[in-house]
Amino acid sequence: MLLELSGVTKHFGGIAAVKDIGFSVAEGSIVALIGPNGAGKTTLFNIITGTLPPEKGSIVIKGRDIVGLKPFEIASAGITRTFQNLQLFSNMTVLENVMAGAHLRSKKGFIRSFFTFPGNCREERKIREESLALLEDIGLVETAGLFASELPFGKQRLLEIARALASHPGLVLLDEPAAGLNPAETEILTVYLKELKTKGTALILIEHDMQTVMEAADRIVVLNFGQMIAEGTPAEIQANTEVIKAYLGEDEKIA
Amino acid sequence: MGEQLLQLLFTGLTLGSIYSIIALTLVTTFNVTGILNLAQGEFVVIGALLAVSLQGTGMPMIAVFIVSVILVAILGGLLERLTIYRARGASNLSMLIITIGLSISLRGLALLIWGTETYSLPAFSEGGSIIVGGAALNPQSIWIFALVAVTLTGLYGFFGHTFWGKAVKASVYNQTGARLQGINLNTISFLAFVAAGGLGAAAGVSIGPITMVTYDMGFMLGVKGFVAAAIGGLSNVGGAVIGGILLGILESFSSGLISSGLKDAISMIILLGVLLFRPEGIIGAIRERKI
Amino acid sequence: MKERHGYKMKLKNHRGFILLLLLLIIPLVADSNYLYSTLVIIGLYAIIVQGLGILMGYAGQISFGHAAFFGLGGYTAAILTTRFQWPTLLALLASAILPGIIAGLIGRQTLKLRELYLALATLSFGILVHIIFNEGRELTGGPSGMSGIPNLSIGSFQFDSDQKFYMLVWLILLMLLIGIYNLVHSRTGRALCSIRESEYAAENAGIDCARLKLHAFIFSALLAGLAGGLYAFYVTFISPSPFSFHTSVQFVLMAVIGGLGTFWGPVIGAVVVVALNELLREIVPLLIPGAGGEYQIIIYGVILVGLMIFQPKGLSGIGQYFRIPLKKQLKTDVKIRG
Amino acid sequence: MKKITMRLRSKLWLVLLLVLSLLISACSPTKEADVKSAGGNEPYKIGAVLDISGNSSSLGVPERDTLLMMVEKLNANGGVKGHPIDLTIMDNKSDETESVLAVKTLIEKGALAILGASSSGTSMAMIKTVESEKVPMISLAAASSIVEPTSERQWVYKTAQSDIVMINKIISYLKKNNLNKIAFLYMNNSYGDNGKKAISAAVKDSGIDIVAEEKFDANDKDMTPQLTKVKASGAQVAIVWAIPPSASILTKNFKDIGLSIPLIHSHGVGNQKFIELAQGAADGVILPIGKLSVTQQISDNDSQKKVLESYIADYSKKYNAEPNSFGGYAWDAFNLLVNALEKAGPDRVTIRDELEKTQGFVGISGVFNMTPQDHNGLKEDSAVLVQVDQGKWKLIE
Repeated sequence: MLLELSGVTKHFGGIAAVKDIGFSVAEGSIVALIGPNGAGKTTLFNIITGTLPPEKGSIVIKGRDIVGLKPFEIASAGITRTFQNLQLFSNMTVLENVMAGAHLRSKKGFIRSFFTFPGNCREERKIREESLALLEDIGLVETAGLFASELPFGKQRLLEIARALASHPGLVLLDEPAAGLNPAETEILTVYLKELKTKGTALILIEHDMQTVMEAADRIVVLNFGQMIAEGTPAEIQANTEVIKAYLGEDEKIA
Repeated sequence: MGEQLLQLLFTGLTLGSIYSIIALTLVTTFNVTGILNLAQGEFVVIGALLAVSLQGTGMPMIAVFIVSVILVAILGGLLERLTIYRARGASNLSMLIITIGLSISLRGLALLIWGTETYSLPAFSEGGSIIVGGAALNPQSIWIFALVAVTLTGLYGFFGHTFWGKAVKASVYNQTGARLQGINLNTISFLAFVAAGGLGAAAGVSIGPITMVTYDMGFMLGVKGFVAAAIGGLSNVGGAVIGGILLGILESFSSGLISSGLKDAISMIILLGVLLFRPEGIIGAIRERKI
Repeated sequence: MKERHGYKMKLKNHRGFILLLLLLIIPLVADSNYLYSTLVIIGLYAIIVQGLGILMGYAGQISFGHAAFFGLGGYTAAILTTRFQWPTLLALLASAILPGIIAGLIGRQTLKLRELYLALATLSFGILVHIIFNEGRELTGGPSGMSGIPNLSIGSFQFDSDQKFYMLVWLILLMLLIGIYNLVHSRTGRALCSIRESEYAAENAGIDCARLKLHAFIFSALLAGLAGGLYAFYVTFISPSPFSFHTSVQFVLMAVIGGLGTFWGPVIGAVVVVALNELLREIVPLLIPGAGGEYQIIIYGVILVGLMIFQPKGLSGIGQYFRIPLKKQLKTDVKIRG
Repeated sequence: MKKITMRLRSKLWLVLLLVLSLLISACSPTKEADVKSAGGNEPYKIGAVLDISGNSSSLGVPERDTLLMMVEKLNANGGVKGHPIDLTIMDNKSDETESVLAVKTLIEKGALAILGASSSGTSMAMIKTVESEKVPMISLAAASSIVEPTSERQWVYKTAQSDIVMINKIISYLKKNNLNKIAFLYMNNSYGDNGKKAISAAVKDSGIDIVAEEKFDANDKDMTPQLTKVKASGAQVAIVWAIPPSASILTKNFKDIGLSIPLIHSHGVGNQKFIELAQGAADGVILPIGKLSVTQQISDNDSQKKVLESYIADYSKKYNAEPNSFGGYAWDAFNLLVNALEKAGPDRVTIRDELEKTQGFVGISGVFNMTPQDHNGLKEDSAVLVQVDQGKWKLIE
């Protein structure tokens, strides 16, 4: 298993934001995290990436417990993410965003950065080419020279995904990647995610669009009020009465 | 020894009253506009210098006070329209720099009009200091505290009990919400600077009799007020007053009991301590624990 | 389409440097000590503001305490040479290293603070250090300062004239500019910018923000210290007054006027502020006889406010008004598309 | 990273830097032709660097006014042997770095000598330049370190009395009145610091003890804590080394907390402003001062009396105000220089030599007798002790 969560718990002011969450993600698989608003999905992302410390529980990636590590250490352990409210580097170009995302792909430190050793240039060229290729794949290469803030919203989302992928992580956490995308962009995204999977990158995906979820996910985890109420294949989840109840009770759209 | 400590306390209160009133005006603007107005000290100085000139014409002190408050309030509003309003939407840093620029220009203007001379202002009440338990208390500091109290009551009354006050308070947290309610944020910013000018001038006229007035003392006053406000938590009006009094007492006791050369060092160390360990300010911390 | 990235780091992008070199030769022909010393001061400020520019413009962390590092460098050089008879070159090195170490010690805690709080913390650090300069009489000479600092020398070569000092300072600045040019166009430069843009996202991209901010802080302190050391050797007298809070504000203003987050901004800021000062000092008395610094102060303040309102990105941002599509640019454009 | 195209920016850069460098070189004057070879009425250029704005502006402004008045008067009377004086005054904004730049400008412009600066720090910052460029400089500040050691200050002179002159005046007063436990309070800047150094040296082996030593900042608004300590220390007299407004605030606080020991100030409070700001609390204050403030009270036999009277008359006529001792320093510096210029002509080396030879020059601050070891040339007879009496200075010896 790539990632294993067990007993992850976090309270906010006495209320359980997430409670006793445990599931695992296999290498190269897609896990969808669904549940009504306020179910604790984004909180769980924040916990996995180290932004919030969990009170209890363990998070193990490739056999290594990452609880208590700082976000950047977790990133170098191979987990990156996107944000529901975009956190792009707005005043940097599209290409620079992706290249910054590839930070972990090269090693040059503060002092070495002052010099242009041949090794530095080679490294830089490699990163740039990889980043351009990534932009090509996700359909943004034509906008490489624009500031990130100049992109339309949908493309900004795609850019954030590209940035998260730039460090070649083993696992990417995507927080509502399809929100705000037009149908064409959603299509590109779905195809792209599947392609990623074949390359061996695992994904955890928060998504409200059930069609995308059912189509793309290998397994689905359902959260409600911080509790995990179901876990299984798309087919199992669609048949789960508790899930249907939770959704209908919340008057949520279900595909 | 007891007499000496009492004297130090009184001096601390005098200094504290000066810092409180400046911190109070800084925090009021900051709360409403989110701008830390580093030109606040200049409003204080210009208010005091205007009072010096007005007083020279033979006006009674009460009229001097009112006219100088009105004039600087107008100046505050004018400057807001000319600068802050035009730069609205700029980053916090830009706003900070703009207020620094304003402070530089105002200082130059004061130098141009009033020169480098030091002026004095008459105390509000006749007679020397009040002797309590062998220690002297400057009666002017009582007047300053009265001004602090009136301002504080006014602010609490406005923000806590009037529709507009509540609306302004809400708008700080939620700008869109405020706009939806028909509150014009630009007007609020304008009024905040009018108030900052007026309060600054009131502070200047009241502290003048103690501090004397020179064109260049605004920056240091501003910095002291800034420090006092930060000790109090930067966005808490009550905290600003307590921060100011604390800073005054701290300075007085450290120069009286430890070393006069190190008194500023001690207040800076306290400030660093507050920033690093209680960034919400001492008052914020106490209140939080209560909940 | 707008095109914004200097794609190939070839000679064409170094045009600014070539220009700078050419301009630096002009004063050698003019041979005026006044011009040299103005340029020395500009150079020293530019060194400091370069460092501050990395900290503020790239990493997005404000500091109102850099005059303290400037002063620490100056006093280190002064004390080591006059009281301990260190060789001047060694003392100059120490004058950069000591402020760097101090920045390292205070930075870790301080840089956790944000915006106004960081501004306040650095401000109080600056005031504290200024008090130490005043109170450490045994070592610093107190408010009267220290005189008798020797000339900087390498072996038997003495930097005893304005011209020699000018060449030294600008050589250092030039090397620094090349280094910083590399830095901002490197992985580290991007990482610094990403901290400024969003610390969350930067962390999640694997960037150790705390460490990198600390590095930028130490670097800027090193440069301020180096400039301080050079200042001490240049003036050969040092007292606490040039290292007060006002100087810290002045440095921030230079950085802002030049343009935050731009490569040439710090140099432009230092040139403009010092040159403006000198110009106003010459011109104002011609227009208003007997006028002292008061008009200069007002004009300076007004320019600052105006710049912030109409050109918040600083003077180096003015370039965008002149932006016209050039053939070369279009070519690069096509290259990206292809 | 806003990479607005580097190519375009470099163009702007070019324009900007070219304009600036042109402006700078336009301002930096080309070296003057040798003045000696010029015709009979060629003006003599001299420069002054004064603290006209900034912290020490209260010094620089009267100095500027005095110099402007002196030049006007001298040139109206035919200048120095027919050569008018061309005086350029520069404001260093009380800033040491600006002082260095200003003095370099003046030397570039061909100034034969430099007057200034007004305060110790700004003067000290100029010394390296005048020493290496070999230009005579007459400082208007008091610190003795400006002219000492004279072996390293060949080109530097000063007109203000050194602190030690004033301190000795005070010490003899203390001895006469059997006061031997003193409290010393000083401003925490170079003025106060120099006073502190001088008094510490002077009380050694004199049987006088400093029982309390306190300092305060120029910006301080209340000195009661320091005075409280003085009160507790059992001192018989308090000596204060400060300038207004802090000196005035201290004097007010002194009275407020009911201290009844004698209060001695320094010559730094020697202007009417001090008394005015202290609002009545200044009465009884004793201080050493140059004779200018008590011109009418000094004996008619005093060699300075005529000079003082004419300065006061000229100054009050032109500016409708009383001159103060700072203006006096400028008067002395200017006339010392003119004196040397008359003998030396436009040559920096000879001017320096003539300055050093100055003997029996009667000025505002005293009678100057320069020697190679003494570049100030003033002795204790240049100062008098005065007491404030109902808001007026009264000579007490």
